[in-house]
Amino acid sequence: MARMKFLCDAERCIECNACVTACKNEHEVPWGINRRRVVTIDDGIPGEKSISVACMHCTDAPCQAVCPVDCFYTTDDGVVLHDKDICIGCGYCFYACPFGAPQYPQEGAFGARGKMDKCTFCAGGPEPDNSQAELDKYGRNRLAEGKLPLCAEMCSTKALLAGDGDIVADLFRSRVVRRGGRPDTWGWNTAYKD
Amino acid sequence: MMKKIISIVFATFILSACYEDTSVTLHEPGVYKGKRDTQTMPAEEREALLKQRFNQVQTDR
Amino acid sequence: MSLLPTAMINKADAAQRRQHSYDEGEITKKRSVCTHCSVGCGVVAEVQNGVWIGQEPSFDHPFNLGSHCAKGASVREHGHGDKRLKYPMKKVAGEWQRISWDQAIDEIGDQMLAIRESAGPDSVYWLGSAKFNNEQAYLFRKFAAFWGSNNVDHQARICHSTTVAGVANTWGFGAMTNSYNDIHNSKCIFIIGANPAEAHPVSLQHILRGKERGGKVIVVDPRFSRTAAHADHYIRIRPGADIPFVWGMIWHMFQNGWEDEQFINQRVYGMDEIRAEVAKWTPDEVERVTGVKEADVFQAAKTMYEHKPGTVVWCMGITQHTVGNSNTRALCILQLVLGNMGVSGGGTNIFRGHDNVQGATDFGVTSNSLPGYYGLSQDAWEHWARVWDVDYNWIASQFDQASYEELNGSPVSPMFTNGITVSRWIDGVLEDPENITQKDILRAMVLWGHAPNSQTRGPEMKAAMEKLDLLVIVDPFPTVSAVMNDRQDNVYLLPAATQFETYGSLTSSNRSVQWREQIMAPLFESLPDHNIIYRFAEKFGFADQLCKHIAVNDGEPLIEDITREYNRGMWACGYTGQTPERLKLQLANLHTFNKTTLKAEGGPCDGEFYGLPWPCWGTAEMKHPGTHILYDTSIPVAEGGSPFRARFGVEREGQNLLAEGSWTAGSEIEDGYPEFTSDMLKELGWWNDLTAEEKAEAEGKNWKTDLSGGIQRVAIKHGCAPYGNAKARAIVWQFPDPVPIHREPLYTPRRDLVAEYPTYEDRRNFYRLPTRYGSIQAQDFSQEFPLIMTSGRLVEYEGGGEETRSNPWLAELQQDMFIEINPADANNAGIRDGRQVWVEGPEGGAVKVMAMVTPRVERGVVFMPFHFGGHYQGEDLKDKYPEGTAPYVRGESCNVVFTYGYDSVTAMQETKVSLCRVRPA
Amino acid sequence: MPATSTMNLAQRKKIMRRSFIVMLLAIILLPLSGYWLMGNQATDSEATVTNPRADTWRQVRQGSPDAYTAVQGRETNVLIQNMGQNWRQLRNGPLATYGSWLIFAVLAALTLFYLTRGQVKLTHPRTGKTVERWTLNERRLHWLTATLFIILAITGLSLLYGRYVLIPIMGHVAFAAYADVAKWAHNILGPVFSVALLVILVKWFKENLFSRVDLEWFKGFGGIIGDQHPPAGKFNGGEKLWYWTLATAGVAICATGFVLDFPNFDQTRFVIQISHLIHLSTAFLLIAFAFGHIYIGTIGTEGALEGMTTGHVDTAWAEQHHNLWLEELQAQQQADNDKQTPQ
Repeated sequence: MARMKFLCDAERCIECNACVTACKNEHEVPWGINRRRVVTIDDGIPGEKSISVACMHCTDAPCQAVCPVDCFYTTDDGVVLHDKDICIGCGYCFYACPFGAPQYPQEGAFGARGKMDKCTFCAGGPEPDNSQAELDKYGRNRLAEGKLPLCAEMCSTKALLAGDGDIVADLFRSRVVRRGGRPDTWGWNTAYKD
Repeated sequence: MMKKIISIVFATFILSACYEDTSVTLHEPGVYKGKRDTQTMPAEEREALLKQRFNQVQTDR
Repeated sequence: MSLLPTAMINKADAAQRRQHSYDEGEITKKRSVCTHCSVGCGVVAEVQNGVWIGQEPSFDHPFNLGSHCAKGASVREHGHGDKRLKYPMKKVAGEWQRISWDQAIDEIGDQMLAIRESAGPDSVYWLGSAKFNNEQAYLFRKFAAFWGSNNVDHQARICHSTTVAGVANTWGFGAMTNSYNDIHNSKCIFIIGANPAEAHPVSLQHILRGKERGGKVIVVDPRFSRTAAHADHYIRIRPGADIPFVWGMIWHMFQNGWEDEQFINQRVYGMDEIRAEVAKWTPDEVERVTGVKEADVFQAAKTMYEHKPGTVVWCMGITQHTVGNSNTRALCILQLVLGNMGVSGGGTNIFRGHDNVQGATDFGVTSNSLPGYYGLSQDAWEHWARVWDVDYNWIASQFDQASYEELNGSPVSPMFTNGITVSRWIDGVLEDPENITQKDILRAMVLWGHAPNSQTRGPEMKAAMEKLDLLVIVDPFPTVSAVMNDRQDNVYLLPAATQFETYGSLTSSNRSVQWREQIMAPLFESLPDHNIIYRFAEKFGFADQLCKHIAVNDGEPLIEDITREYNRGMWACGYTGQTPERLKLQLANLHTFNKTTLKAEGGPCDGEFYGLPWPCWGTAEMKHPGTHILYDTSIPVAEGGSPFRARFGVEREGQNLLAEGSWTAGSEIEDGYPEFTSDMLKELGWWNDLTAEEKAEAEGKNWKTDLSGGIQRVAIKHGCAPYGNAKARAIVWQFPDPVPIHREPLYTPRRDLVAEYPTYEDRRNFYRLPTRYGSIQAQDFSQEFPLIMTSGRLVEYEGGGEETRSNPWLAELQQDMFIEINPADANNAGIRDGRQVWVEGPEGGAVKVMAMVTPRVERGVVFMPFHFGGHYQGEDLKDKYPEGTAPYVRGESCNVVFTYGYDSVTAMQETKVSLCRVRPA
Repeated sequence: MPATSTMNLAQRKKIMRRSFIVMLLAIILLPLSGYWLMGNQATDSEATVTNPRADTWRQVRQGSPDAYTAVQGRETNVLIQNMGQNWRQLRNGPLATYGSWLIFAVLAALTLFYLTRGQVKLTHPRTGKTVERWTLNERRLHWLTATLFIILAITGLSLLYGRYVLIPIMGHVAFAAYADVAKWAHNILGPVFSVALLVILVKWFKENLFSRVDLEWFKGFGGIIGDQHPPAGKFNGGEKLWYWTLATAGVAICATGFVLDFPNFDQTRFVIQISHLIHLSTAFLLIAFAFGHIYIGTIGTEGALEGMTTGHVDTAWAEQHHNLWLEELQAQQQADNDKQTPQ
């Protein structure tokens, strides 16, 4: 069974933020919510590296573990999704997530956050695939159309890869061999157990 | 008497703010009880399709 | 306020969104090209019921393989257009009023005709745009010619005019010689004064591909940019010291015998003069002037020598200087020394800025040329009059009949003199009329697709805008032009459509011509630019002349007819083979092109290069494949080969200017030869290869003016390049500095170098205006303004930024105008990261911006992005925008602080070196 | 023993302050121990890695404060936040487990105590004469706080144990209703509780300063064990202990509650996570104490509840449990009477 994974090749990422806006474009994500972001470490000095990060769809997902109402589920493809009808906006998944993926439309007094929103690996939510309800709540379901997440598909330097973990790893390994170095499967130790 | 009535009305009013949705999901620990994510095509078929897509779009030229 | 959590998207919102809807209407796919930079990335739009509802990656596209940067990935926002200018507007007593198109054209036209009557046609400035497609650019230049003025220009003036001048004068054509894709084959990628990771992100896909195939990346920049982060070798340089650095590299090459002796002997003229100049740039002197250590310079030189072929990439960091033209020539010479020209993986890859700035330049939206670089000579006018099929005398009669300049001792009409440049239009308004070499100052200004905040001297521009009689802004957005001035009346805003709302061809940086399909109908009341041009032509009474051979449907000139018309005239740079049919066929067969060589393998376009990169010689029937790599002599001209152009005569001072012992594969003339004329064909005995019709047309003509294309066809048939086979020129004798020499910037902190490396003398008449150099440099500003100020791009925004700052998906990412300042300078000035500061320049401009304390810049250098606008000297101008059109993000324009300074050949503005001081606000 | 008895008030206060600080530090630092352990492990395993980029990734794991991102918002430049996993493990692990043990242990202890000791009866028959112990406003304040406390405890616990404990206890429907409502009730009533608690702490501050009398009261185990009735003022030693628990743990729970309840002040996730752990720890402490308080105030002591319901207590009860207070009251009355007699 395919196990969907993200991989950001730090040697190639140039912090162009295409992934960020592609996501906004595809899902009409409102201002203030960023399902994906690019982080640059050692900014402005030799050794600078940029990484695009979003929900990594972890194997033992911390969000899933701490959710008091069990609104998360994992699809056959290993994509971690959630049900906005069940979510109570408590914020616990945001505290637990190593990658800072969960987003909230507001951050108000009395813990008013609204329903959590996060990267869906372009796989929508529990509503019927490609239904209007799914589109409105979670954005487009590209996986159901046989397409991969748009952030990776539009990545300017093909740094961000998304797809079956095995073929992603294969492609990445071949790049590493060509460069002559060790692979840096960024975040995989944190996110994936298999 | 009036005070009691007012306070009950007031309390009801305040508590009504805690009310969110009429449809109630029954939770069980560790069990997802939301809507079933019915997928339009079988996982195997999608897997093949997505692999093909990956090879088409994400390879290094 | 409700305490209840609401679902992220409620139903009412969803209804307003122009998003995918699964149950209504068929979804069609349209192919377009991103409008943000020159890479030319393919865009696939999903359209449903006329609404742009989805954007898919264009995987088949040879340039981007579906990739985009932040800007490209967000172009669908154009389909929302929330902040667009929605209908024509007019400012009356300080208030914006909605008016109709008819009223707008009538009122503007009447005023212009009145100005024309009193002050002459040169008092109206037609400022065009690199955002036009080729057809619109061509029509715009033709329109300006019919109006009777050379006061027409566009952004190329302020981005790569020095490149065009410098490079074209070195070897023939002023354009990128290879392609982005060809960088895959580079073994060394030398990037100087460019930050493609942010300005051309998709190009990094090609650069990193080259790097992963073993290429070394060297980045030379004052700033540790995102590009520098991916370099094997990063060299920090003092802004404005590029020539010494390049000479320093070449010094090591000559010292170690690393030059390509054979290449220089066969194909380069004037290298001895270069040797003499380079000899002065010893490692010590280079370090003194540039601040770069000998080891770094040596390493860069050695890497380039050891890793051939290598390519040189440059952008605004090289061009936007008073010595911009010399900078570009120095880099050309670097490649000539190494023999890196005309080979795959080599060349000068000059990344241009706008999606169609190459095309708009080619089509002569410039004050010094007609379409196709024909210049402004009488021959050029006569050539185009023939192509247009209009009476040359009628065109001449449209111009001011008086003379204000002399050429070779005799007076010349303004028809033949360079117009005022866009970089200097403000001086055309503010300068004393006595000093301007035209009838009067500028009285009406048309800013057609131009961001004023991309130009220096903000306060003076504001004054100029206020002094004008009439200000017309034609743009999809109101732009900063609408708000930066305090005019109360007589400002018109005309809503233009974007390129996604029309169709036509465009030319990407690598000279590839691509065809765009129309994605959607123009939004609101906006009109495509060519419709607006036609409306003005109607008003001025020459619409029939303008579109004599162009069909007009409902006021819209037919794009394909315009393409066919320029195909008939653009012989000089080979725009004659790119017919709409060929371009559309390529568009339908993107997948057949090789992603590195750009050559179609099989399919209906077999053998053609993608986009038929100009020169695509002869008529379309000749099926020339286009020229992927310029000056590549290893393949026949008929397959895209070419030698250096014979443009400057055959000999000078007894030295042969033609190539010696070098020719393109299959050439029947196995040596250098001059450009082809009818006489030359006769001499060679090839005249009878022409058909009877061709003979009739070609008689007395040359390869540039023969409208039949016969001369080109026959030359190519015999394996020869129509433009001759010459040497590249290392010295350009008609330029102020024939050999590129270092000159300190006007505003330099290195007063110790001014005496040795002074700038030019002031000039009385340069593009119709007096121009100052030495008088500015004579003053010492460095005590009061100790920091070197430079500027550049951000990945999220483009140009003046109006459309990108109005795009919420992009605007959210860069919400504050900022200044990068080194921690040491910040600490000295008491500046904290994220706080507001005042940046003040020596000419009195000041901006209030956020400090970004970062090691990206070194001590003594500050950097600002130039995309912001909508604030002016600390004041938010939000209320001055027409209602609902203020961009999401507004900020100070760095060009309010940037100062005087213009290139000595093209009047390119100097934005890469000035001085400033920074203090906490 | 004499040393203790001669200890003055200032010294006691000092000791109390110190122990309070130690307690608070322990509460803050103990949860971090796991983090420290894990941090060490991480460093150990990375030491063997020869990846040239290892430094970069180590920096990522340790948090890179200078990292840049164009995405605006709190902590958007953090690539991996390490504390989340620790927070999850501490919350779902030790805190949830030991917390429940504590609650059950206290309940069991009280039951056992009731069964062996039984109710503390009045040693003297009721006199029928009553004195006012709590004014109407004091009672209102008490019951308001008590009600809020109970609601907050139940809603809070439901958020923690919803998945494990409360479903069997309360049934599916009731819990499901909580899941939707509990968070809001908890978040809105929390601040109200904080205000009520603050009023209580200010109002009864003076009466709750410890004195030498309390030492004896504690020595006599407050009369709960054995038949002696140690002396006590209006507040006996036990009540004062409850007061000071509220003044420390209670304040801590409110303070951390505010941190959690108002995430809109740019507090970092680390602060929120720590606050949450303190909130949980102190909640268990307070709940355990509250069980004791409720037991003593209701079935544990004959006649105690009427003070909080009617406001008046029998003088026999007062004599037995708060003799010094009664004496004071009587002296006061006497003084009032004396003032009136001359006229």
